Amino acid sequence: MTEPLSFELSRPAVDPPRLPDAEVSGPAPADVLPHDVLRSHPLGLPRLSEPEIMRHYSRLASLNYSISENFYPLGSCTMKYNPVVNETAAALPGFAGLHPYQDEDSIQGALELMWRLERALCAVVGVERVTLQPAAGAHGEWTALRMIAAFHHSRNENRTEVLVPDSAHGTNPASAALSGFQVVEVRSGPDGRISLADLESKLSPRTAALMLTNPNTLGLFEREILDIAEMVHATGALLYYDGANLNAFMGICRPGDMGFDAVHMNLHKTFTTPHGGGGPGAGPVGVKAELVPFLPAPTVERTNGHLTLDYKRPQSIGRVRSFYGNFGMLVRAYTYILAMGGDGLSQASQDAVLGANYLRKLVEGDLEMPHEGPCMHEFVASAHNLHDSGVRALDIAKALLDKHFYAPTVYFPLVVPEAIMVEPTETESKDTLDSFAAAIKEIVSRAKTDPASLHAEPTRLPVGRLDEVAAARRINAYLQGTSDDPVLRWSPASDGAS
Amino acid sequence: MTEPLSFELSRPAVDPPRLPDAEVSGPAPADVLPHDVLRSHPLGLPRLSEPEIMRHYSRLASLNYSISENFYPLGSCTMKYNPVVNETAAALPGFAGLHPYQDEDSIQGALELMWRLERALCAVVGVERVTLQPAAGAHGEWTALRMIAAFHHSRNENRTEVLVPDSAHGTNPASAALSGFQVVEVRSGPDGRISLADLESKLSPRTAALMLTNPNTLGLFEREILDIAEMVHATGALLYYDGANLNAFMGICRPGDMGFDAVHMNLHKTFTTPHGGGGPGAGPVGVKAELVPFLPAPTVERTNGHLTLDYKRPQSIGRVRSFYGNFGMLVRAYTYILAMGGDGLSQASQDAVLGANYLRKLVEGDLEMPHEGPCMHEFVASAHNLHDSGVRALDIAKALLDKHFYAPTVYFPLVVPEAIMVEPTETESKDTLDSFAAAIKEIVSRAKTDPASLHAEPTRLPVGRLDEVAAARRINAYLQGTSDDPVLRWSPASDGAS
Amino acid sequence: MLETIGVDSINDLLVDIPPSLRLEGLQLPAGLSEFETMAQVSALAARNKVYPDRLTFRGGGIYRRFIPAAVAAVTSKPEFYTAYTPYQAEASQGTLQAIFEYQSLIAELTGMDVSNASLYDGATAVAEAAMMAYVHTGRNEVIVSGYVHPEYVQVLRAFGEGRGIKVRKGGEPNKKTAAVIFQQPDFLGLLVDARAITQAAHDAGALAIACVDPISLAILAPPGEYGADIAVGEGQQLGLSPSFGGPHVGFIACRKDLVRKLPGRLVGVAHDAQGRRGFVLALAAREQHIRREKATSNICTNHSLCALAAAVYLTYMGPYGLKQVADVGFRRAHALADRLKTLPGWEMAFPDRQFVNEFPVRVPKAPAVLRKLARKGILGGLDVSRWFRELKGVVTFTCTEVNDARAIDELIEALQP
Amino acid sequence: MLETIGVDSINDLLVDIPPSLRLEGLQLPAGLSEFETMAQVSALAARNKVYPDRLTFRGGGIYRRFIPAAVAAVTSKPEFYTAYTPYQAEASQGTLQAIFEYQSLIAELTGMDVSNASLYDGATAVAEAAMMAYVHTGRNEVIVSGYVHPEYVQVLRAFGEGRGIKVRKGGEPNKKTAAVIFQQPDFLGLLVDARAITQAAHDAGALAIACVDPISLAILAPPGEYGADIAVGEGQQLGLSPSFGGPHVGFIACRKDLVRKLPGRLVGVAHDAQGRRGFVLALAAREQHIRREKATSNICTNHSLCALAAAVYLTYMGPYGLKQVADVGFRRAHALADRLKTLPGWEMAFPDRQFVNEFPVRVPKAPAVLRKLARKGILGGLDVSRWFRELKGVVTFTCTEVNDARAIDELIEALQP
Ligand SMILES: Cc1ncc(COP(=O)(O)O)c(C=O)c1O
Ligand SMILES: Cc1ncc(COP(=O)(O)O)c(C=O)c1O
Repeated sequence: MTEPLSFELSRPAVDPPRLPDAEVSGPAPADVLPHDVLRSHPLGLPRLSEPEIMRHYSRLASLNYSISENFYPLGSCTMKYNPVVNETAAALPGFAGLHPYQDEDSIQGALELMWRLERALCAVVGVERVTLQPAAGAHGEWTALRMIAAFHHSRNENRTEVLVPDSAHGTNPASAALSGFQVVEVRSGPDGRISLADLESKLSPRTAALMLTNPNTLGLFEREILDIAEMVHATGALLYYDGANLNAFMGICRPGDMGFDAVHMNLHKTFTTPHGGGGPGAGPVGVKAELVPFLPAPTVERTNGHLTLDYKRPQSIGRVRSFYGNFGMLVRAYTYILAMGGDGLSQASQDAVLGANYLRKLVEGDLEMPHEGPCMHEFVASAHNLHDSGVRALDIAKALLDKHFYAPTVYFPLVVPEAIMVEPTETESKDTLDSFAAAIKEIVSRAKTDPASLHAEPTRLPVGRLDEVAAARRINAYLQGTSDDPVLRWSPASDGAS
Repeated sequence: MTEPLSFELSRPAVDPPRLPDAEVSGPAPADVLPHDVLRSHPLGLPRLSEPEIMRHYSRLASLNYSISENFYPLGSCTMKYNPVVNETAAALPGFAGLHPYQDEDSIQGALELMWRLERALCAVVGVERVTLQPAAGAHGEWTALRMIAAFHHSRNENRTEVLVPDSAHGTNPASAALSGFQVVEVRSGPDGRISLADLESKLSPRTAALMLTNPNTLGLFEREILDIAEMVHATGALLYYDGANLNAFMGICRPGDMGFDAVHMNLHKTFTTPHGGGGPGAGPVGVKAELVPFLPAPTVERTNGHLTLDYKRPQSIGRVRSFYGNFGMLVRAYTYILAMGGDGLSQASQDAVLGANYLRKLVEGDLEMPHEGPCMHEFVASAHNLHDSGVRALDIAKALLDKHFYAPTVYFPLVVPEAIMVEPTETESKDTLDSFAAAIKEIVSRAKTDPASLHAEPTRLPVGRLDEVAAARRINAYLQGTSDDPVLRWSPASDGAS
Repeated sequence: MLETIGVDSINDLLVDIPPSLRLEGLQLPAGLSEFETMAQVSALAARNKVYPDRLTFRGGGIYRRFIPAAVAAVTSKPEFYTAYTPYQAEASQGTLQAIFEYQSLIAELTGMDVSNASLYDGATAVAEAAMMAYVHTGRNEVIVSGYVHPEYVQVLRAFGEGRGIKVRKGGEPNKKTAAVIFQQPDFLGLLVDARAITQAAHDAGALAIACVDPISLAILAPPGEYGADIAVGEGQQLGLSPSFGGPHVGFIACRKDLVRKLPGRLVGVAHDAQGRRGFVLALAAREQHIRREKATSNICTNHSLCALAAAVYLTYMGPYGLKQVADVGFRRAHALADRLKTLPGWEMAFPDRQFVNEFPVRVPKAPAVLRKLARKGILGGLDVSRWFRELKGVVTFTCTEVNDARAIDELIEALQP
Repeated sequence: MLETIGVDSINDLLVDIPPSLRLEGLQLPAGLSEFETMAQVSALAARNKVYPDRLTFRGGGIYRRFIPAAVAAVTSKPEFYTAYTPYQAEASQGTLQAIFEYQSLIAELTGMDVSNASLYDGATAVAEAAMMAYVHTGRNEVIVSGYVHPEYVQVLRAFGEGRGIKVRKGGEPNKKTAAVIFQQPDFLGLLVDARAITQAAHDAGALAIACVDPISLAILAPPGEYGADIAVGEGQQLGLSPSFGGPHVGFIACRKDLVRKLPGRLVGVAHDAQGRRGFVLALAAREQHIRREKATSNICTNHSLCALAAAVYLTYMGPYGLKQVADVGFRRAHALADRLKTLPGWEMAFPDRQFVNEFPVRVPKAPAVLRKLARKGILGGLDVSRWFRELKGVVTFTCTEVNDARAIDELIEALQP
């Protein structure tokens, strides 16, 4: 069952909701504003009653998969269970009702929470200070690179290149480019780790930084990380840590100790703030001492138990977001850290590694494992072994959906053909991993006997495989003016865009 | 997909939740209590992690139909939309956190709400006072009958019979019996109303009360209500109103004006407190002046703006529930009444009547209408016309489930063979009524062409038609000691009761 | 729509209503926007004083406990809270299975064979149990043994009056006795000799009805272990907030041979034609909609959603969690008792009796002491002399896992003269 | 599990980590129970002072508005809030369709052709729009015209620095100008001549970027009506609580010919083999995961759930509800302004300028006045001199549907000398 759009459900007979009256005798807009300042087109919002709205969104909700109902082994995304208490905490009126421009003495609790969260994150990743402003991982990457640029600039060095491994997430090169750097790709070696030889050859006095995640996107720990750090630092460049994979080793080791100078964290991965169907998240950035002067303003400072927002930071890169970041997500992450404690976080990472290796073992007979284990918190398999049957990673993904599992990340990282990137996380039980492995086994065996059936999947979902190519063609037609159907929005013209 | 029981999902490897420690040096139970006071059998509760619990109940939730997602035309049940703001109101810490035995000056807000709700209910049904203690409609019936018994007793009258129409809800005779009365049934006439002749013949000096709902369970207004009231009062008996059908005429007329002496209301029907899958509800009882002395204690009294709980009620029937009733439901109902106002409640009833008559019109060609219209807020049809095809009301009900509609009430009231009792309520749109009517039409036409297919429904739900007869047989076997499977609970013996 | 019906106005549909009854509308204020509604309701809520969990030492049947966020996360799912009683089983498996799990959990906790789907509260559960005993034994007297919650006894009396059941306070059971009802721990928090009372009831051919604190059953022998026939109680502590006394849930469970006399809904296992397991309302022939005046009870709408909360709570806790919670309350209450009795003039009201996590203390000038605590933001113990003249000056205090060690210190400090 | 893997301990799986890096654990306190966690977090929340809605007259980019309970009822559905970015379209139709509806609503509201799926906030939306103009025109200067939110300008500067985009405050656009950015109403609440600014930008071959208040668009001409090229803004007012500044949602919408330069996610219609309509992530070739360093933006995780809230809010309001809310704020703000300017020494800071529901007043001893209000429980206006030296003593006040007439009276009373 698909669901009509709210626009299609709209009925002119619906009364508007009851709302307060003005109660005062102020003028109406049309009484005082010149005509040409006023809206002339009628406002085409849908008109639904509250019961209709609730049913509409209830039905939409039921069309989703979510970590609350499904195993969601999306590699690189750390889809772990989101404790409900986090939501209770963020909804406390003392947080949710707080205006960001209140006087400092009326926001001490909020600042204290930010300060404590900063201290906790420093402890987890091994850095000096953390800014909580960035709204997501990519935002954090860019913030860090701006700081790195400012650092080199302050030393009168003109460093224009940022090195990025070929296995890196797309946000890394994009963030580097947005920060004004040239991106230089570093190749992975046959063992799935960065090639030191290639790194050597790319490092130069132009190098501002190397961006790395560890374990890398193949789920493998960069064994030679200490050598890498030395090489990078030796050229005067800095080392940046993409913290998307931090869930692999909390309490086991720390990026700061490995030599990373700047670190972003995804609170919406490692620290269980929910993903919200694509955000909001939070991407704090931790830095070593040499980068502290460049942190975005304001920072939170604590003196004798009194907390202040410090705006006087002359070398700061400025502001990367309005106000103080995604505060509601900071509350959730802090709540999680309090509940887990140091012991709980360490246990979480150990369980994540255990689960990933266990699942890897279960499916290694069915899918190709391009690299040797052990893996850390995730692993990348390949559907390349099914090539002859015509079955691709995408087919496996869609077949999993029919079995009530969300699909792993596919076709990433780019260095593995037909990549299937699996991150089970520590909050899944052995039973779940077993049944997922059984599903993979069934699908792979069907790839050999009945590949056509896999191309037809999913068949048990509200829609079958959607034709993105045709959709793109229709969008082009709209953008080029050969069609009136905007495709990217509802319009009466497109008659429900159906 | 069915879902295993929590007991079946239990895993010994699951750690217990983190909970506070004692922090003090008090003794442990086993240190001070004699051995035979202590539990000896291990406590066989299931062991699941929080994520597993949330998934389990999410999946169970998805197996339900509810007013939030489905049209729920259950006759007599008034399944109208439950505004979400009611839930917000009841969850306010100032209500949810209140201990019932706090000092009066610390509970003024709660008492004021109860007092205002009482006034509002008095205005809607036309009575002198209302007790908010009863927890549901049946509880209210019984409470009212206890008051009626006390009333007669106070006048030294020995009245032992309560008259109940044959179309009455089962709770009416049950409540009468529980209150110590003999139940005498009054027949309905061919027009679906109570037969005045039969009533006349049953009324006697033994009659304590006549219990009536109006509109009656056939959805028909008792046109001769004023005559009925006169007849009943003339014999010295009282008239009791079963308020389950109050949604038919708020702001249109009032039971108090019709001559009813006691009235129960179902806040979970008329006043949108949610049904909770079978409660909790609230069944306040309103009474005319002559019954006020007998109200359960305490009542809420208001003097100069100060509210008190009055326990000094010498003629009171006593207490019918601990504390002050289902206070959380009272908050919801009061919130609804505030938001609707007098105008909104009147409109609601008018719309309810309009919707019922509209839907009745749409389906009158498909199902038999044993009584002439117009109806009030609901109507009773009959599947008797399909008798030859072998299709029964139950088959229609199950076929509707497959079309994502909950089924109307079937086989009630007992006076209509193959009864199908439909109450659409005012919160459903014309579109919904149209599509429900279309579903009925399709099913009825299929009854003629392919009746077997209807016996097989539902087929699109997690389970097919469940065999209650076989289940009853297995329960009997357990109760008679010929089987170990308790059927009414999980037991390890029954291996998941499967 | 009027046109389809074939009338001109709503009034044409209301022709059966005698004109003399018709109103012009209701004597109520006009409706409000949601914003204004919440503003008014919030203003009422703000006129109540809510004491912090940790500084609440008052019980008397309603207790502050830690409620896992998971409970509300489940019960606030509209699929659960906006469904009706599960008449159409196939479209109500969520509710039915949840109730079946609740029944299983209560049976497990109480050590009884079968639990029903829920009753309104602890008080009506006691009354319904008495009714079962009355029907089962054909005798019309019930004995209330010891300090049973006074409001429960009041409700029992009101119920009993209708059926002509006499409620006797104390005394030995005899051959007129349908049941002996006792509370364990009793209303004051004290342990009674449940085994002896049960034995005495049985010796007289009466049933033994145990009204129990569900959390205490992680420590104490459950009714099933000492042979009680019916176990009842108030389930508020299983994940439900105080909410000024309701809605909560009454539980009732019994021995196998009494099952047909149980009041209210019962859910059992059934199967479809393909052998798939499902759940249905069972033994409906006991109930009002089938048996009408001959039903075991008049109950229809019960307290399903509260039962669901209790099921989530018990599942969250599991066996070790529930034990931990019970133990913490036990230890803290004993530690508190030890400190309270050292206060000048304070003494344990029943020094020889054992208790779990609520206990009675004799307090000089009790009302003044409690007012003083209230001024300091502490909800002190419950002055039970309000119900029992013989207990003048007796105040019961309770501790649970929400009253941390510092809160106990604060209470003691606040009580210093 | 270790056995299946074939190792003895977790350590055997961590062999790739150099031993010198291994920790003994974290320097953090041990974990807490959920109860203790909430106790600590609640204690922090209690150290903040939250002003009542109705007595909050401070805006500056974050406003108190009536939030229908329906919004949280939808966004708190785990199916929405615990899903990931909808990579697998067929299993994510709920999120995808909701975003598609959001895009349609924003396009409708702003009068633009296409909206994206969301950005982080209003500030980054301004910066992203400037980036689009930079790429589109090949010019590297943007002009900020008038009083644009100072924090948005700071973020714009920080963004611009990376790409070498110069941010100029005021002045006429010329052939180096990529875009003119203005806010309507501006940061002080005043209306600017959007048509003239847009015209001037276009005359210079630059784009016009309008940063708009979404609720004001029920009254004011939307950017599409006066020919702006890109409309951006902060969506907090569309159903999101202040939450100390976030998370909220930045919206961005543009003309058709700029769509390929839009940052972030875009959802479009697609069909399956049976012709059923569904929704997919579209035009992904703009994005970082495909284009890497050549992407239009680096944004990946955006603010979906906040966009969902906005969609529910706008659907709840509908055209007339939104107009009503905008009108009420307008009338109340004008009534308040009339009363404030009669206070001794108070005057409208820009008496000739029009406003909607926020306006600047010149206040004698502003800091002391605001402190006095705070003591009386009123969150008075925003002292904007903090950002603009030339606006010493200027305070902006805002009114919405939450500030009832009595609240306005209370404010005026509290301001009496
Ligand atoms: C390895 C890696 N780096 C960076 C990111 C970007 O994080 P965000 O989506 O929060 O911007 C992701 C998230 O998808 C990632 O997996
Ligand atoms: C006509 C009628 N009377 C009484 C009742 C009993 O109400 P409750 O279920 O609240 O006890 C009902 C509810 O089903 C009913 O429909």
